[in-house]
Amino acid sequence: MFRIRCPYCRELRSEEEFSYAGEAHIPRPEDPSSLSDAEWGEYLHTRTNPRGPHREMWVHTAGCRRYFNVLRDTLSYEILAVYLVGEMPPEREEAR
Amino acid sequence: MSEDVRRLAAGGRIDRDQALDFVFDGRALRGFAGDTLASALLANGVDVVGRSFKYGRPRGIVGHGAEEPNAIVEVGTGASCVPNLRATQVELYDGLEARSTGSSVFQRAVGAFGRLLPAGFYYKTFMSSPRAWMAWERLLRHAAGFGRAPDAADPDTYDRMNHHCDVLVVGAGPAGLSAALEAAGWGARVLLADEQSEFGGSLLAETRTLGGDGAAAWLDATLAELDASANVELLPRSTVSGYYDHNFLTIVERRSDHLGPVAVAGTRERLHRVRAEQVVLATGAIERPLVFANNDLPGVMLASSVSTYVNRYAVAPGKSLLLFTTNDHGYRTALDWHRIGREVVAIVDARENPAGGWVAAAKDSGIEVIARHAITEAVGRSRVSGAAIAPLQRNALVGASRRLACDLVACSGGWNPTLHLGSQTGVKPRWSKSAAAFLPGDLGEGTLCAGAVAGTPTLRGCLEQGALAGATAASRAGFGSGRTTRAAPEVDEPSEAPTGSLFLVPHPKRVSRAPRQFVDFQLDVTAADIELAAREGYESVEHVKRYTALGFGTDQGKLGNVNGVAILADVLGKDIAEVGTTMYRPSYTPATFGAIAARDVGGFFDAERHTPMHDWHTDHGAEWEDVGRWKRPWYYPQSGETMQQAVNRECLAARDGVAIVDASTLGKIDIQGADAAEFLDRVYTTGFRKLGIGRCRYGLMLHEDGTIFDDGVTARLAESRYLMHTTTGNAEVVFAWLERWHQTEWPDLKVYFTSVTDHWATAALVGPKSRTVLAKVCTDIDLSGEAFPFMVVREGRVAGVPARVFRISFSGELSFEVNVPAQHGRSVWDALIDAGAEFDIMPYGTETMHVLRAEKGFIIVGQDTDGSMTPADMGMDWAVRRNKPFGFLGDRSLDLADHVREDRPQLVGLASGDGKTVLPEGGQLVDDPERPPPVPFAGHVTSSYYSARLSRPIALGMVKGGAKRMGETVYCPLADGRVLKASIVDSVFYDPKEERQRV
Amino acid sequence: MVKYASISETRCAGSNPGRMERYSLLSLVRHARRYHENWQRAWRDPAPKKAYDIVIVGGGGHGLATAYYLAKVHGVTDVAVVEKGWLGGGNTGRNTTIVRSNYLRDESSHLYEFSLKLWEGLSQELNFNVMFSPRGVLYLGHNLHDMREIERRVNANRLNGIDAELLSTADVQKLVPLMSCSPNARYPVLGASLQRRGGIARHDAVAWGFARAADAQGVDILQRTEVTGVRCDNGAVAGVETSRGFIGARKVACVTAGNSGVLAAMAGLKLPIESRPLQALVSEPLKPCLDVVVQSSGVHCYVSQADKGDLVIGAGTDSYNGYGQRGSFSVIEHTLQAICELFPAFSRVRMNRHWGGIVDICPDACPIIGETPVRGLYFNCGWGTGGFKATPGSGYVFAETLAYERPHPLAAPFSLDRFATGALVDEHGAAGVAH
Amino acid sequence: MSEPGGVVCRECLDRAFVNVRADAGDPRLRHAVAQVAGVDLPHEPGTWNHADRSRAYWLGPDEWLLVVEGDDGLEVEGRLRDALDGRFSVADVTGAQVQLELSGHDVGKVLQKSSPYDFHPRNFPPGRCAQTVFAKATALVAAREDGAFDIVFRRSFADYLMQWLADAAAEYGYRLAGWNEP
Ligand SMILES: Cc1cc2nc3c(=O)[nH]c(=O)nc-3n(C[C@H](O)[C@H](O)[C@H](O)COP(=O)(O)OP(=O)(O)OC[C@H]3O[C@@H](n4cnc5c(N)ncnc54)[C@H](O)[C@@H]3O)c2cc1C
Ligand SMILES: NC(=O)c1ccc[n+]([C@@H]2O[C@H](COP(=O)([O-])OP(=O)(O)OC[C@H]3O[C@@H](n4cnc5c(N)ncnc54)[C@H](O)[C@@H]3O)[C@@H](O)[C@H]2O)c1
Ligand SMILES: Cc1cc2nc3c(=O)[nH]c(=O)nc-3n(C[C@H](O)[C@H](O)[C@H](O)COP(=O)(O)O)c2cc1C
Ligand SMILES: [Zn+2]
Repeated sequence: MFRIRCPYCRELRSEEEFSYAGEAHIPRPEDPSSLSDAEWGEYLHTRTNPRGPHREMWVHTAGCRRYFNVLRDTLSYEILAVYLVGEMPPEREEAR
Repeated sequence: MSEDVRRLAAGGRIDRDQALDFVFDGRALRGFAGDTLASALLANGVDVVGRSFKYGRPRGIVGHGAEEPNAIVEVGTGASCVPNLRATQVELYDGLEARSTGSSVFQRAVGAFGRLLPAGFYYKTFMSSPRAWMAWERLLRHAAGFGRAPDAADPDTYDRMNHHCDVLVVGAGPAGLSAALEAAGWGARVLLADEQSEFGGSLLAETRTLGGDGAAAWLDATLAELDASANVELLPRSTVSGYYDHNFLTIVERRSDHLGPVAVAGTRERLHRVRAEQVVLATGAIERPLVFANNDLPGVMLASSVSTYVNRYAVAPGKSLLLFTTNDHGYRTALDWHRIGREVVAIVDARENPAGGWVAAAKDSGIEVIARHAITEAVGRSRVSGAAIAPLQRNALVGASRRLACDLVACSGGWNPTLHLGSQTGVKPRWSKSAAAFLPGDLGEGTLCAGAVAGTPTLRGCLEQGALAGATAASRAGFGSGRTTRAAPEVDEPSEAPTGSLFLVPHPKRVSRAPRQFVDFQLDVTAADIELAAREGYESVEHVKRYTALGFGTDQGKLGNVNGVAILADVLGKDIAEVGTTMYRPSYTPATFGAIAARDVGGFFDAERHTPMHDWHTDHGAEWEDVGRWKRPWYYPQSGETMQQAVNRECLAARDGVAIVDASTLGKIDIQGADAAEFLDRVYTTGFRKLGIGRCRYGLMLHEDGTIFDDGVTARLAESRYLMHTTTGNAEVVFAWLERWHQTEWPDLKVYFTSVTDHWATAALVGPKSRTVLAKVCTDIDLSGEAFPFMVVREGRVAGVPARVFRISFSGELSFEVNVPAQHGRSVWDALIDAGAEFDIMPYGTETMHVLRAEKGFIIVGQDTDGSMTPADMGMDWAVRRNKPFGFLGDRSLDLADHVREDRPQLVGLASGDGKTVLPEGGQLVDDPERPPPVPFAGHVTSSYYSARLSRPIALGMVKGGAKRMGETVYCPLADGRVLKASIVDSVFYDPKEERQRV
Repeated sequence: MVKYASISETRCAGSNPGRMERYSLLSLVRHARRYHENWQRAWRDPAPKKAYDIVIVGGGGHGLATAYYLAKVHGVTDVAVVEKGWLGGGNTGRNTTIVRSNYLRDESSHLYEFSLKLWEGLSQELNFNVMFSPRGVLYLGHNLHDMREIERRVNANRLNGIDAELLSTADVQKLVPLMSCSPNARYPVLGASLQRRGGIARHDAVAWGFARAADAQGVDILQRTEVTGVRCDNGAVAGVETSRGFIGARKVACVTAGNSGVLAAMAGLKLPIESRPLQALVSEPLKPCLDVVVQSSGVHCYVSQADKGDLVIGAGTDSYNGYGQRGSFSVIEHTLQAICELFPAFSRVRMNRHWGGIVDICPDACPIIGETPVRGLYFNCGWGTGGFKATPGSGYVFAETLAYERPHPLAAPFSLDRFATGALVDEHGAAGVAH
Repeated sequence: MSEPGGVVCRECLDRAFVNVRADAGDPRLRHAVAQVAGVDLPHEPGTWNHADRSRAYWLGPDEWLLVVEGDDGLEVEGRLRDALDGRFSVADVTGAQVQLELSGHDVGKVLQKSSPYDFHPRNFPPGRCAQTVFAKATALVAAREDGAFDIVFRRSFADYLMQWLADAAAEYGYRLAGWNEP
């Protein structure tokens, strides 16, 4: 039952207001037709699924309906960072 | 006063002017306001309150609060029965009816064979055959379980409330009260919750003075001050049951049970969901019992409980007390007993050299202190009548035992901090050798512990620590400096010597042979069970828990767990710290299902969505179909009609005359922006760039894996404005899907989405006469086929209201879908009905809609597809444009090896073999009906109806390689043994040239 | 106090391979006469050897069953099961124990039915009472769509030789008197499917029974041994790094459920799996009041009454990844709303405890069984919310897959490469409600 | 139990609702809205502005809800469209919305029962608005100067939510007031 600071509403809001939208930073391949079945399958289905900091997308469903990125520890459920789509997570977390 | 009167003549917090009658196990008894069921039972001399779970042994009340393992009672009757309450937590009210939930006769009989029932015996036997086990299982099931479930719907209501506070203080004992005072003083929003009926915690049974006055005076003043603070909310009878991530906690407040079964307005229990910036845990400590032989005899109690009964409830649960302790604090019970003038047989202290203030006080009172001794065995039949004590050195017996007579044994093996809540967060408690207790682990920045829960032994210490915690919490939440503002009251208390560590009292016989030494009373777990588990290799504390059921009960081992851990550590030759505790989980004490469900049951179980025409449908006798959260008319039976007759009538009206359907539930998304066309091209299989303004096009929406997940018609309203229709159930999913791709992948595209599902009310006029009907109420649109052809949208006024009219069709008939702003929906619907009256306009529901579309071979996503179908599977390649510049979502997956297999299930029409029988939807198709199972799957029926227009059944189905199997026969075996035949036909049954919808 | 030095000393001896003492009423009586002082260890606690033929990572039901069938059926006994915590401490020890085989697709129903048949004789096979109780599993339908899907599944099951019945509302009411079957309910019960051979079992006993039987066959069970790395040489597996040192292996079989992604990462692989918290809760024990298992994906809950009397209630998964073995309280709220809606009399019953497990969810709600791009490295995972029922079957087919280095026919459709070809076995419908 | 009328609910009729989506940074936007609706578009997240007859609520970084009393949604949409020269998204959503005014001594408690959002005046003073979970639906809630709250939700949920409010407020005394009643 965590709280997330919506970067758009700029408030800490309850988990109930948000929806999870999957792992972040999985860009859609530029030219899907150039990929092999295996490569395409990997884009579709394989996930890093880490035990620890996870870069993921959330959407503020009951609020402003914006998607954004969250760096969340999947073990402690601590929200380590919230950042916008198109951005990378803050440096310190990158070094791990 | 006679020695065997249990109720003391004076003292306590009970109201002697308010006598309350109650019934326990059929006996009429009397207590007072302020009593718990437990104190009243003790006052009435009820010693045996139940029989034990496994061995059927008599059991009495051990504790006085949440820790009570034995006195599990069923309160109330019928629908308002509550199965498993602790008598120690049930406030007495007039007319209360309670029953013990002890074991059955069967169990008592089995108890006689107790020796055959060591931990885990059921894993080792009852398995001669699967059948034998089923028979044994029935017996075991009936023997197990405490109370009975209520037998009818709960008559009470519950609700929930959300809170946001700066400081949540859990526990209103001296520590919690001090914390609340300080935090409130700094201006923080404070919530103070305590599970008991009165605030005060241990102060309610306190005999010492605070600041010179009695504890009660300090308590009253403190409560008055808190009550007067605008920023403090007090929650008595409120158990903090769960502590979750990010300082979210749940509190169950009992609001009416103490009033009895009178019909109370309002709620029985309320769930408080709290977001706290800071939490102060001041939950106190629970005394640890001592484990010796027959320590489960009624009359063996916790020392603090004996004191509580004496001081708070004015009940003396016996005559002659033998105190068995490992610490100074326990001496107070002997002093209390002495004060009320009853006999203290002796104090048996396991420590080498008891010293300290309380010890001296006891000796000064003339109480005999027998040091370096332990009670090795309690004696008695259905109540303790004496105890064997023996000399002890370093926890080993060093001499012969002797017997002391008594009818009450009070035990104090030390204190277990009530660290459950903090531990629920996943932070493991840590063993403190010096405190001889587990203490809360490092709970982090958002949590503070104060008082006995932190291992603080003195009252003064608890008060001070509480105040400091309150101030610290407030300052962490942004209020004040973190310093306390007032001095804690002076308390007159002597210093205490350290607690001794004694977790299993040795017996002259070894553990396996001694009379049972109970560790967990509720589930009859003994020291021998723990030893056996370890011997058999169940060494992890979690294995021991699961093998012996230690701590599995409704008390979650509040009394037994620490002793159990220590005994296990000893058996394994490990440190207690190394063995550790089992995992703590919510609830702290059991939480009522109803309170957690709150008001979200019955009509509030899920929101019900209604269209603007809902009341009309109700008035016209609609039967309903639930679609997502919407209520949709299913069909409108007229008097005496069966469903089939109604649907036939509705279908024929649509085909031959005019009919009308409420299509308001379809999802509608307004899409605007320069790149709207480009965007649509990417999310739909079809192309939208070249679509003329005012024109409509059907599209399929695919997941990236190529499977169909939605379909619908999209209209171009202006150069850069589109209106997308989605299926009813998927409206919100599609809306989020569009936003997702736009916001995360293609933010450069200039396009905006607005959900307008609720804005538009939609009435579809269907049938050859729909044009004539519409013309009566719409004069500013030329409705002729030339001016307003199929798949075109026009704006105008219908029944005087601005409207969008679509010439689209889900029925294959001439059809006008009239959309008006929802506030006008009902009036326009009425106008259309009026206009159609002369043509016998028929309202129709979803069933007819499905028949009409099935006659045309139109699919329903989610019925004909099941999440695994591609457009090609559905024969819908015509709706797929593979050569768009960007492609579209899911495009690539259409070429996957498995997706181009020719023998994939494909959509076909199915003609019933006998021309009469409607194939069942969900029927499985096989090629060889004679084959015994497992029969290879050939396909299944997805949609199947009787077509009134065609006078025969029609069906759609998915058949492996079906597209190439036209004319072949498949079989549909039914559960009743019949086998239906069907031939594979084209999926369009009616008007294959599509002339009717284009007229 | 009197202490038995033997408890620590017998650690490595105890039951000698091949000499498992049989449990029976008779043995119970015999031991009772000796105050239960002479029971053997159920399994040894051996020191790890330097290397094994096969190292199985994960001492849950699936891993232990794999070890047992490897030894018993294929004679492969140079096997270690490596468990980071205590046996059965993963999902095996925290699931709602529903066993059934009424899946939709041929591929899965064959596998689960094979497993159900093993369940039917499992206590006898293992000489350990796993308390398999085939009391029937009901699956409720609340709208026309549900009923269509139920009918489809019942028909499919029957053609696959799986017992399945379609029940009317009245039938359901008769079977479950406390259920609210009012037509006016927000989610009325329109009917149900019933698999009579389905039921529940005692979860811990499954782990212990397989462990004891595998141990007796010579398998080394290594608890408190965490795999921290997978060592590979030239694209082939060489062994595992553990908290107790390196253990060499010709083949490594990962059966680590929620932690499969972590294990895969150790070998440089990524799996099509997300690990999510799935929750469950129990009430206080009650006298028998519910004699079948009830499942509903419409209102989203499932409930049975354990032999001890507690209602065992399954909740939903959290929508996000997590390894915390705990979930969101809102899921518990929703589940109890569903329970109170279906069983208005249970509203006064109380929740004793709730907890979570980490389930490994595949995109098609089906498992992954078989080899990986790393030679000698195998996975058996992705059982998600429903793998307890598969425990014996999964162990059986995986053992054969490992022994012969080719997929058992029942396992073949569940290979990892289906995510490239697109040959998914979509079971979202049948697995829709966690079980 | 508190005096009757502890919570008063009044439905606000005769209002036009228009959803506006645009790049917040575009200066023409604010100008156009001011011109058409006479209200300043709020740019601060979670706030709302009001003028004589109109209100503008912040819904998201590029989304607002305009409410104009006594006007027609389609016309407001048209006027805005003209003023905004087609680079923005405007949509009449009058039919989609129901607006209530909740007032009374215990209104805060009813909100507490309905939503996990913190409506305490310290967190949610007049001028603030928030979209959030409301019972099993969602709603836009706005705090007004007079201590009352405006609540906007979707029409299809109206029957459900009205019942919900009546039930939640019953213990405090609930009154459904007519539009013109005091
Ligand atoms: C709440 C809940 C309810 C469920 N209900 C049902 C149900 O009713 N019916 C049903 O069929 N299924 C149900 N399931 C699913 C079922 O529990 C699982 O699919 C099944 O138990 C998986 O068994 P397993 O042996 O694969 O995994 P587990 O029992 O999880 O075993 C995996 C083991 O691997 C160990 N491990 C992990 N990482 C390492 C490492 N690095 N080194 C060493 N060891 C490691 C873990 O400690 C664990 O013991 C439920 C699951 C949950 C959580
Ligand atoms: N060594 C020790 O730790 C020790 C030993 C004996 C006595 N004491 C004495 O005990 C007193 C301790 O005072 P205190 O304030 O720490 O504790 P307390 O026992 O006075 O108060 C704790 C309160 O918390 C409540 N509570 C516990 N769990 C709760 C929950 N989950 N939800 C709601 N309420 C809950 C209890 O009902 C109780 O009223 C002092 O007088 C101290 O001298 C301490
Ligand atoms: C089928 C089943 C029945 C259970 N019954 C009880 C019970 O009666 N009492 C109890 O305290 N816990 C019960 N539990 C829960 C366990 O105590 C424990 O919470 C669960 O196995 C997860 O482990 P953990 O909480 O140690 O992480 C039960 C668990 C399962 C799977
Ligand atoms: Zn937001």
